[in-house]
Amino acid sequence: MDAALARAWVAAVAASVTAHAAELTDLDAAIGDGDHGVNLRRGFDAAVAALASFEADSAGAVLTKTGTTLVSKVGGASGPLYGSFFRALGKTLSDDPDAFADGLRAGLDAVVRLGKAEPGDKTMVDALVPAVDAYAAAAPSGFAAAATAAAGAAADGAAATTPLQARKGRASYLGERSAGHQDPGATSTALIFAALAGLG
Amino acid sequence: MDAALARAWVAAVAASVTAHAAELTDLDAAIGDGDHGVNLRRGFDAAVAALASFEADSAGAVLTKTGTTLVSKVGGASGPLYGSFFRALGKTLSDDPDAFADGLRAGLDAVVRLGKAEPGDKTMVDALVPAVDAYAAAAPSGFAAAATAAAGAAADGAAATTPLQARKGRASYLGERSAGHQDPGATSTALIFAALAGLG
Amino acid sequence: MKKFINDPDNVVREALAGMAAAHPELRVDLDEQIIVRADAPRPGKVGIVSGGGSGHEPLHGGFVGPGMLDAACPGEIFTSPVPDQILAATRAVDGGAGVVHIVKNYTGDVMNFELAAEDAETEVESVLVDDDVAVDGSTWTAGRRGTGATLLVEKIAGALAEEGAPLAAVAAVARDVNARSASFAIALTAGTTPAAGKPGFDLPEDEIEVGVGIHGEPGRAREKLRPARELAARIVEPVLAAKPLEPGSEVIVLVNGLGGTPLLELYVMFDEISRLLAAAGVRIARSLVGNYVTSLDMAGMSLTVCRVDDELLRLWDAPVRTAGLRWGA
Amino acid sequence: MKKFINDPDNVVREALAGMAAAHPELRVDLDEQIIVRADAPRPGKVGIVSGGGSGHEPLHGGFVGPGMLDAACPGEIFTSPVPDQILAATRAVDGGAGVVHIVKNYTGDVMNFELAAEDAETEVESVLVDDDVAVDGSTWTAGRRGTGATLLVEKIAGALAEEGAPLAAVAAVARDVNARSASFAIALTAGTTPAAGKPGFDLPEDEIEVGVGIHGEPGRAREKLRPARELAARIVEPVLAAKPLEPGSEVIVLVNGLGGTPLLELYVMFDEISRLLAAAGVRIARSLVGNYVTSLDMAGMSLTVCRVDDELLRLWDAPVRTAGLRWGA
Ligand SMILES: Nc1ncnc2c1ncn2[C@@H]1O[C@H](COP(=O)(O)OP(=O)(O)O)[C@@H](O)[C@H]1O
Ligand SMILES: Nc1ncnc2c1ncn2[C@@H]1O[C@H](COP(=O)(O)OP(=O)(O)O)[C@@H](O)[C@H]1O
Ligand SMILES: [Mg+2]
Ligand SMILES: [Mg+2]
Ligand SMILES: [Mg+2]
Ligand SMILES: [Mg+2]
Repeated sequence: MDAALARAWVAAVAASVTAHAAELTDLDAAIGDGDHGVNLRRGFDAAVAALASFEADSAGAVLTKTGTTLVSKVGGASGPLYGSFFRALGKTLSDDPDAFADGLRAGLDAVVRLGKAEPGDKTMVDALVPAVDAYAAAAPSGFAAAATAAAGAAADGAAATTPLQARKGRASYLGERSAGHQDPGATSTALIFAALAGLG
Repeated sequence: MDAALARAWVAAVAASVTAHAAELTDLDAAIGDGDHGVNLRRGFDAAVAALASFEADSAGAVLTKTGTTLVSKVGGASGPLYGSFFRALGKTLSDDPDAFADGLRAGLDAVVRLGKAEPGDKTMVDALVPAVDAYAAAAPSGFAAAATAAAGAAADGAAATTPLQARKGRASYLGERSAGHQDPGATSTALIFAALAGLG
Repeated sequence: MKKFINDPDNVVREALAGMAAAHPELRVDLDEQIIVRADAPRPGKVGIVSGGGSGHEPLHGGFVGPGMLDAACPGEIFTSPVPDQILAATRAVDGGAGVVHIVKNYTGDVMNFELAAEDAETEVESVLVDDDVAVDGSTWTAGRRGTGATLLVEKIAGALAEEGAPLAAVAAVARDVNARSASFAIALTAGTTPAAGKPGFDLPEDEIEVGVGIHGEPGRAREKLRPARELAARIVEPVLAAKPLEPGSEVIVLVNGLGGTPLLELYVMFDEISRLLAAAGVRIARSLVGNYVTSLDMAGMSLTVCRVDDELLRLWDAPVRTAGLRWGA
Repeated sequence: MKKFINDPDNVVREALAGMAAAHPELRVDLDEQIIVRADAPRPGKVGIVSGGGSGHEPLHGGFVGPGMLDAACPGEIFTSPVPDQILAATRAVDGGAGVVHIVKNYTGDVMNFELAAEDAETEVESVLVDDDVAVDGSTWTAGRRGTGATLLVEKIAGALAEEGAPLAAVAAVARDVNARSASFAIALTAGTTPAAGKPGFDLPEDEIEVGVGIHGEPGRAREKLRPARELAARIVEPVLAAKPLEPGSEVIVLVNGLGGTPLLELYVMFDEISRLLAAAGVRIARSLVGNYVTSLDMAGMSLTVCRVDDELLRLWDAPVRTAGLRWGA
């Protein structure tokens, strides 16, 4: 991945979370506090703005900056988590611009280290794990195919959170009542990978 | 008027304001603060209770006690006004049990002295004045006929408040917006005279 | 209607019992239905009594204590107290120096306090509070309503009485504060009285009532909902029109919630209002932002502006120790 | 949605500007988005920083001042602050004796404070507040939420820090207060965030949410609306079950409104709750009734009970001078 593609990805995510802000917020209102859409829109808009005045010629630098901006602007649970994800991904790419699969894995690890969620806890991890796995599996077929596979896996992972009872984040406070709603963070993870696939 | 008839009147008013409490409250909510029905129900229930343990053999004593109880239990604008009305009426009857027309006039005077409303101000005075006048005019035909005349005049007077703009009480705060609603106090005055007519 | 109540008819009594339990430093008489400062009557001190309908908490019961009221007599919800209560409160605080009645200008309050004053065994000075400039004071109305300025009148008169000033002086400063004050309120929603069980009026999602009082009644006009900036201008304008302030004037500003509006929004309004006052050359010497003179759960706010001098500021700053207002003690 | 706002995205910033205008005794930094005690940092004094999403006012900004917090960092509405804010606040109050972070136990708050603590240039002790017993603390959840006890933790830790106690002692007393506290809340209606523009959930006229938090989320269960007496029992029972109190125990009781409930109703609830506690042999040593830890305009209330000893009571009674809580000063 090069700097231009990384910028395009961040811009595409920003457009997507803006377009889906109401949907994300509604999902979060059902089992959380109704701010996920606003949080991500604020964060990715800030990332796009930060990148506009940021001279960087590598995807690693672009995505690290994106992560740092998310940490500084989002707050809540998703800010540090997505921020750490992009920071870890960026750092990996700074070392090796072609190690996108490894970068995604590093991002996932950072999310799990910070948030301590396991698959099945009804969080963004439920979309992130299958997406990272699918990307790695399809990586030999090239970026476009791998991104498409990851997007599909993330969407499936997000959809699969619906019946689950949450064990992490605000939704866990609802106990059994959290079942029957799709997790907002898993849903935004699916949007992030859909944006990646859209670049191909 | 004797003590029994006075007691019957107060009981009939209590029953009537209870039956019409919601209506009075709705009228008051439209141009006041929505408590007129509750106020009068509380007051006349208290009067009935007070009279139950009150040994009195004259209408004057019964109605004075009624007035005193209303002053002590109602509060708001209607408490002192109706309280003064019944106290003045009772006092007149204590001097002369047959001076019912004079007693009503004394009651009206007390209301005007305290509240300083004039006819046309959209208050209970708009029902009270025609009722007292009608009673006096029909008094020669006997109590039943006079009470019936008074009740009709009070009802007409109450209805006639609808188009008026209030100049006294809470409804005056609404300015022109008070027009188009019947005054709650004039309405309860009509109930009081209807109860009187019902005794005949 | 959704409320934390047992029976609409008992709300006031039960809330009083709650005040008694929560504030051992007060003397709450459930039979007389009055709230009295524990050390009343204080010999030689002018007693200050206020009261009015309930539903405006913390006004008045929350303002009983050293430096403010000696007693409060809460009536039923939005219904003035009865003369018996007022008399009982007057007796309870009569330290031989006379008693000031602080009466919000509503027909019912005025008449009930008048009847009580007639029967009082001590000298009583009645002070009318009528600061709400939404209502004109012409003979076409019952006169201006008493709203937010009541807090200022009670605080400042209470401070002077605490210092041992005589009856006439305490009444005079109370009247002075009222004369220097102007208020105006906006409602976004109606409040719900327990007895009525439904909101006092219906408002569409994009409309507000302008020039409302504190008894759930509709206001002077129905207007469109607008951004905070424009609503602040809508509210500052009639206040300054009623009591023009010369540039350089010092004021106390009360941005008061009507009960259902979050503090966050009151601070947004304070931000706007302070800019408008600054633009008019007015200096905010002191301010208070919060729910002080409420109308049950009405969403809305009122602005009260009171022009002060050094002496009034000194009295405002004097210690006060009540459930609803406390500083310096 | 009817609110006194200009733009949902600017509410927090504009409210901060309002706080700055209303409280010249505070230092409000609009760029860093923090509220700091005017005299911070105080050399040798442990700094106390708290923060969290906005929408809970007066928590936390209203609790900044002598005897309580040194700084608060308000996040967006219901969104924890970001590490930059927390770091800026930590720096602003660092008097060389270390800084305590008082963190309500929410995933977002915990992570953001953690990131800030990692980068802090001073010693930081993080204290988690998790008093809401509606949520069980098992591994099946993110743990108990931090709600009403936050006020008690901030007040008592603030008092000890004011006396010059060292970092470990201040953190220890804060943790102790949290461990001694239990809270439980009921909502009658949902609140409305400016961004969402509509209530967080719909509730029929005869239903309530039981076991809610302070972020507009639904509670543990939906139940029928009942009289205050039964709701009080519903709320006292889980609190006493979670923190059993021996007869004779002394407690501080906070009956806290969630923003849209009139004070009158909170006192009705206090009446009922105080009876239930008395029946359990518990003595209410101190109490607080009002809107302190709110959830925007949610109608509802929470109960917090904290078992105290003489030392904690002494610290509770110590002077505090903040916009939202003030006594003895
Ligand atoms: N411990 C966690 N690990 C991973 N993801 C989490 C965790 N806690 C919450 N999340 C994710 O964060 C999302 C909520 O984000 P957001 O609404 O922005 O923050 P907040 O919950 O603080 O309001 C959830 O839907 C969930 O996917
Ligand atoms: N000055 C007055 N003179 C005569 N009647 C009045 C006056 N002011 C108010 N009223 C009557 O009182 C009625 C309202 O009574 P009520 O609702 O019980 O008291 P409040 O207005 O204090 O809530 C009005 O409808 C009106 O008829
Ligand atoms: Mg959220
Ligand atoms: Mg009325
Ligand atoms: Mg009334
Ligand atoms: Mg949030």
